[in-house]
Amino acid sequence: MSRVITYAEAICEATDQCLAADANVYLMGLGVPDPKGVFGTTLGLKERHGARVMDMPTSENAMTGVAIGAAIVGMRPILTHQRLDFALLSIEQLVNQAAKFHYMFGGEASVPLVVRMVIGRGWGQGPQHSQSLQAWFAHVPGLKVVMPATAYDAKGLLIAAVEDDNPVIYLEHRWLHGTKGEVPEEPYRVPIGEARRLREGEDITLVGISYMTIEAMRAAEVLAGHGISAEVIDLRSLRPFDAETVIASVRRTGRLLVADTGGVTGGFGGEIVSQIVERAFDRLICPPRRIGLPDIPTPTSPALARHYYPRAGDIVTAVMEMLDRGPVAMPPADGPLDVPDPGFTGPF
Amino acid sequence: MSRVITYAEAICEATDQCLAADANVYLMGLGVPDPKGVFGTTLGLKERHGARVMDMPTSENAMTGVAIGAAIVGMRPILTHQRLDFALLSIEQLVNQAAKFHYMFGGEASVPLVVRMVIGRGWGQGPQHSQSLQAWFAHVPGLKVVMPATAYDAKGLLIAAVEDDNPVIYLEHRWLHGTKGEVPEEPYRVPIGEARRLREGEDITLVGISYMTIEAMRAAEVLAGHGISAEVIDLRSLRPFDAETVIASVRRTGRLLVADTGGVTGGFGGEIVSQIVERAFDRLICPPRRIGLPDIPTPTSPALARHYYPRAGDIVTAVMEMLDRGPVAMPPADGPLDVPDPGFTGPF
Amino acid sequence: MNPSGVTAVSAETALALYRTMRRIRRVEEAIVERYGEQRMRCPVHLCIGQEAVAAGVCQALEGDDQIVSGHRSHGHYLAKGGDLKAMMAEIYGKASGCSGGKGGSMHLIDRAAGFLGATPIVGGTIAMAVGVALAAKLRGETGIAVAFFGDAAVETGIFHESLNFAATHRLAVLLVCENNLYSVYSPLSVRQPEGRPIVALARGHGITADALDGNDAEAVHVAALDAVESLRAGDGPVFLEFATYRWREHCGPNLDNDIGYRAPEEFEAWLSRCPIATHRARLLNDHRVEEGVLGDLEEDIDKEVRDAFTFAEESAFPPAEEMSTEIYASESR
Amino acid sequence: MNPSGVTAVSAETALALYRTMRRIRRVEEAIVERYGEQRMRCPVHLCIGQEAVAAGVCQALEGDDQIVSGHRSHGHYLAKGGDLKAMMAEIYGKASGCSGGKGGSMHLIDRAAGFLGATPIVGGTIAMAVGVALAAKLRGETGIAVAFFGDAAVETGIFHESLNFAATHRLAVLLVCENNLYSVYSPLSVRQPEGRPIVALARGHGITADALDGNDAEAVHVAALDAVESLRAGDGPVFLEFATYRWREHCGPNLDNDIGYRAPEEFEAWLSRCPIATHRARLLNDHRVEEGVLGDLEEDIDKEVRDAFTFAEESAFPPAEEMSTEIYASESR
Ligand SMILES: Cc1ncc(C[n+]2csc(CCOP(=O)(O)OP(=O)(O)O)c2C)c(N)n1
Ligand SMILES: Cc1ncc(C[n+]2csc(CCOP(=O)(O)OP(=O)(O)O)c2C)c(N)n1
Ligand SMILES: [Mg+2]
Ligand SMILES: [Mg+2]
Repeated sequence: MSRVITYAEAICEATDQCLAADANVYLMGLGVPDPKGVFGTTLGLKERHGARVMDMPTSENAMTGVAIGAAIVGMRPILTHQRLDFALLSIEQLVNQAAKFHYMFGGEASVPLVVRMVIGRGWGQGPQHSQSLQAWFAHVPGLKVVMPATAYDAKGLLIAAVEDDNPVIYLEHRWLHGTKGEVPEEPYRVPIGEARRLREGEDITLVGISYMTIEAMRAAEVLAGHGISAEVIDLRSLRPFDAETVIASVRRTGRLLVADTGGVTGGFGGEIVSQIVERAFDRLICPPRRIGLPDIPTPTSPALARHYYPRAGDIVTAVMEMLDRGPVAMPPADGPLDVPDPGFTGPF
Repeated sequence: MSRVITYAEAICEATDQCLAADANVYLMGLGVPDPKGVFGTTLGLKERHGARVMDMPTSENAMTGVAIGAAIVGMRPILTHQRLDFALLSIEQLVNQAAKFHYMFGGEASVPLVVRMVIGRGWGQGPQHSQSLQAWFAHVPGLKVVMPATAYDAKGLLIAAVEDDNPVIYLEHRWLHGTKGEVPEEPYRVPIGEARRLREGEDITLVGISYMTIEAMRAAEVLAGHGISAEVIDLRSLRPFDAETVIASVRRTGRLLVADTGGVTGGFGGEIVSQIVERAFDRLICPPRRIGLPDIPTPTSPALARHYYPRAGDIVTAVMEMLDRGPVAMPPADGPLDVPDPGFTGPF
Repeated sequence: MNPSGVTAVSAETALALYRTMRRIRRVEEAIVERYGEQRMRCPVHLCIGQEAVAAGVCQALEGDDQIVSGHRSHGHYLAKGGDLKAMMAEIYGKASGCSGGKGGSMHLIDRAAGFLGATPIVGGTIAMAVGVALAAKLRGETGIAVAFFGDAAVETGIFHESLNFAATHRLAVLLVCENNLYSVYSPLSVRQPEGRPIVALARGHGITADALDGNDAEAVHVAALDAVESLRAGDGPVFLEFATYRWREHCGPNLDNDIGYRAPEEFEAWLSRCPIATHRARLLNDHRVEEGVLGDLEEDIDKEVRDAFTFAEESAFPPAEEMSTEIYASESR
Repeated sequence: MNPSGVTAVSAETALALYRTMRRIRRVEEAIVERYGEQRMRCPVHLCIGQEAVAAGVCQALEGDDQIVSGHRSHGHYLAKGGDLKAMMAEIYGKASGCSGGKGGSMHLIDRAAGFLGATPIVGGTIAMAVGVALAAKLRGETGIAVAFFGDAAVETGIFHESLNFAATHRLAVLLVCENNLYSVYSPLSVRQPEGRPIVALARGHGITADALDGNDAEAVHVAALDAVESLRAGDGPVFLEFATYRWREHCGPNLDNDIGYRAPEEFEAWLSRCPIATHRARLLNDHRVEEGVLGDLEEDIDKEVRDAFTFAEESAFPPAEEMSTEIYASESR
């Protein structure tokens, strides 16, 4: 049975079902049992699952080590971070330890661990509450990295991540928590490593990462009005990354644009572009493009942040250039640019 | 006056001169004043500069914060890590704080900080003593990233880094410490952000990063024997990165191969390839290639490590393919593959 | 000056403490009143209820002493003499803000006032204060460094690493922990061992440490004076834990007792121990300050705060080009 | 069994302690003898001189207790019952190694023996032991978790974060610090405050803690027995600091007194307090064990060690394909 629920509710439901299905699953994170429940993603879980739903001290590094230790002996921890920026304190444990445990012990141990990290945006989140460093995790063998863009995938990928025997970094963009979608009630899995085509098209392939998939869909709509048929692929997983689906699409369309929530320079877009160039060079009509953040820390003032984040309009403009078409007018964005939806009034 | 000295000696001399030139410079790191002097790069400095040359507790994160605090008030700290892998504990301070301090305070503060990190290799360094994560730092606006490959650049880039008003990540490959080169005695600067052409060529551009520049030079020699003229560019800086020099070269040669000490997937090679494709698409004769580490943690056994690291032969093979030429026999590597030179007998 | 003998500081000092606290309070109340207008578009962490710590400690500092803080920094910034207009403009995201609008409430700075910066990663600035103290030691300078942080910060590794280093080198750093019992909505009980006072952690590191009432501005101030004296004497770092309480929600302008993470009785008990009201009463009763003097001072503050908001509101937003400046400091010296 | 009353343990236990220590020593001496052949091509951190801690603690553990360690882990691995042949093969980089050759000396594991793994990032495994204890608590299991680490590990943030969490949840984790005075070549004095014993750090966290002679196997064992009893009773974590000394260089097979970071007198004094020699004397004198018994036992050990080296040397290297296996665990359950 499917209903329309929010992305945050989908995460909560997936967690609930994982906790119910397997006594080895536990959930830990700052504020997990508190009245706000990590943007609503953990509400009610403490009441239903007791000791396996825990708050924690502000000790991101050790708590990651604790989760690894528990995972080694068969628990399946889910660790949440209200911002990716805070999780940077735990990089040593994630990258030196969790990612390599299985390999460096010759397969004798594994770390079935899910680490949720929220990528902040808007309302003055600024330099230390908004980083989108998926490129880092995608660079590390031994980790898996998923970035669901829809409520459906939020649930399906979380269940798949919890059931995976490896450390999975699960990145959720703050502007997706309130978005809604059809989500089946029963547990289901979205396979890690599979991209999804959200829209078919002929002229260009738009690859969206996380929230930028939403902007890519908006752009495709606008482009359709100008007679341009854009295919939209929601990447969903960065490691492993579904090169085949992207390549098959680009071989048909001859054009590629990657829209990423992270920085362009050294970002994951470069990996996608490189693999496409390596494997579909002969089919490329024009050089692929990458859209993402400029080489600048996140400014806090809304007057600056509005210029910082690329939007559908930037995708449209880039596509028009790639197709040698003149510039088109985008409908002006309505309302403030630093909130996910009009209902959001701050402060976090 | 120039002499032939080692890369390690060049680092030591640069540090010595910086300490002598500016009372605000100080050097801190595990074992800095000890008898081994961080692979010989800090020998004698304690004796000459006293209190400004310090050991430290195994507290990589706080010591980075301490360096930032000192830097804000005008000191110019040099912090050393005997392995990049240990410095992962300080990512939060480096990336959230040091990289963003100048920007997020509207230019009111700056962090003139140099962080040296050694990239290990060979003699069973294994999964936690050999990571080459330059791609991470190169992804972060506010940081600068340099990777000298020669003794000359080791000195010149270190002095430039110490004199720079920004946080500079200075990455030194363990297999370079013992290499020798002409180094002027007097202080000099190698500008951060400038690549260097080490060898001119017509048929292909080989971009080397750090130690892989040495392998690229070896490959170019072998290729010359087969009538192939390879241009070799030592990238030297990753952020900012000298796209112009690389593009100018590739526009001439029509072919690009990047040889990196880090992992290929999500690595910095993807950035170089993407920029070349974006800006020299029309001049590319064949798709660019990237050579680097496979998607695997570093194995410890020499029997596995020998297959793990790409060498000149792999570059040659790739180039032959790119030029549609048959495979060539490489002279077999002589001696063990897990030591930088025959003089190295372990254990570190 | 201190006729009754009951209070520990002079009337002048007591008045200065009052001024500082009342000013912080008024600024934050004005934020509360106007946050709903949605023109302060950044997270704000108000310190209403905790003003005595900022006031009492900063009053003990000299011009060359420097401080750092975390997410809840308005009080520290103001108490140290940070520019109010620049702070309000920063919160409004304006070019005239202390960080040019790039930082917002969580990234205040006023170098001239010795406020070296605040950043909101819990524990993240503690090591920086230690670094400032190290610099002073290497240079033979006399200023001391101060870090303000909350009870959650003592759970971070960097806190301990910093204390160990500061103790090893006997650095002149004052570590000020404002223990307001909560980290966001999480009580101490789910984060720290029962029966282990925070101050014990500092003592474990061999650091001189004390735990005091953080709602008594004079007590805070006297403890800070002692600490500063010991720091200037080169006796190594000092740690002070102050018990206090945040009245409003963790982040934002509202009261949040409705959401149920803290008991109404607890809240009421702390309200009744308002650091400003009790200190005001003491000024009148013990220090014999005239009501009129306080009234004038309060009016001055109210006016200054109104002016600062007007300044902030009327200031221009940074132009788009500003986004791309100040990413790197001057390319070389 | 303990006729003289002087010793704290039974002759049987004392003999077992001797066997464990002597075995560790012999294994490492053999590494010393043969490291120069350059067939053990990985860093090795020998624990010669420190054997009593590993032996005394592990002797107090049961089958379902589990331990983790750091870079200097050979002794802990062997004392906990780790497979010697698999360890030597691992150091030789062979497919028959306990980690298939992928880990080397710094990454030992023997799940069957309750040795959950060692990794060489200082402090990095302490939190894992706490996690193992958390898992036991959540599952209602009785086994305890043990972390072995050195005196530098107490300088790491993760050490303190781990202790705070373990104390908060009263987890059954035993924290064993082997204080051998040095971190690589750096003495305690440049890393930690003078006059602050390491054990004070644990006490600061409200954790039961004691500091003992780490070269007296019986004393170590008795302390560990007490700790284990308290842990099994649910009384929360226990911290034990053991004073001991590493004889050989930090990393590698050699003596390194020539490089001058430690005083010859210090070295000599510790040599004279060899945990094995003193314990052997005690076996003979106090426990009245016959010299012949010890001789037989020593011969057994020597043979076992020879065999293990032969096994390691004769084992095959992993084939090239092995490099690309075990990057990820089974794709799903
Ligand atoms: C490293 C890190 N983890 C988590 C957070 C989220 N966070 C913001 S404020 C806060 C609570 C801090 O509590 P405390 O230190 O007691 O200060 P208070 O808010 O009570 O003044 C947390 C957990 C953060 N900013 N940094
Ligand atoms: C986080 C980290 N920093 C630095 C190192 C380098 N290192 C390896 S062993 C060691 C010394 C550890 O000393 P201690 O904990 O006292 O153990 P011991 O070697 O004396 O047994 C250091 C600093 C490391 N492995 N990890
Ligand atoms: Mg608090
Ligand atoms: Mg030691």
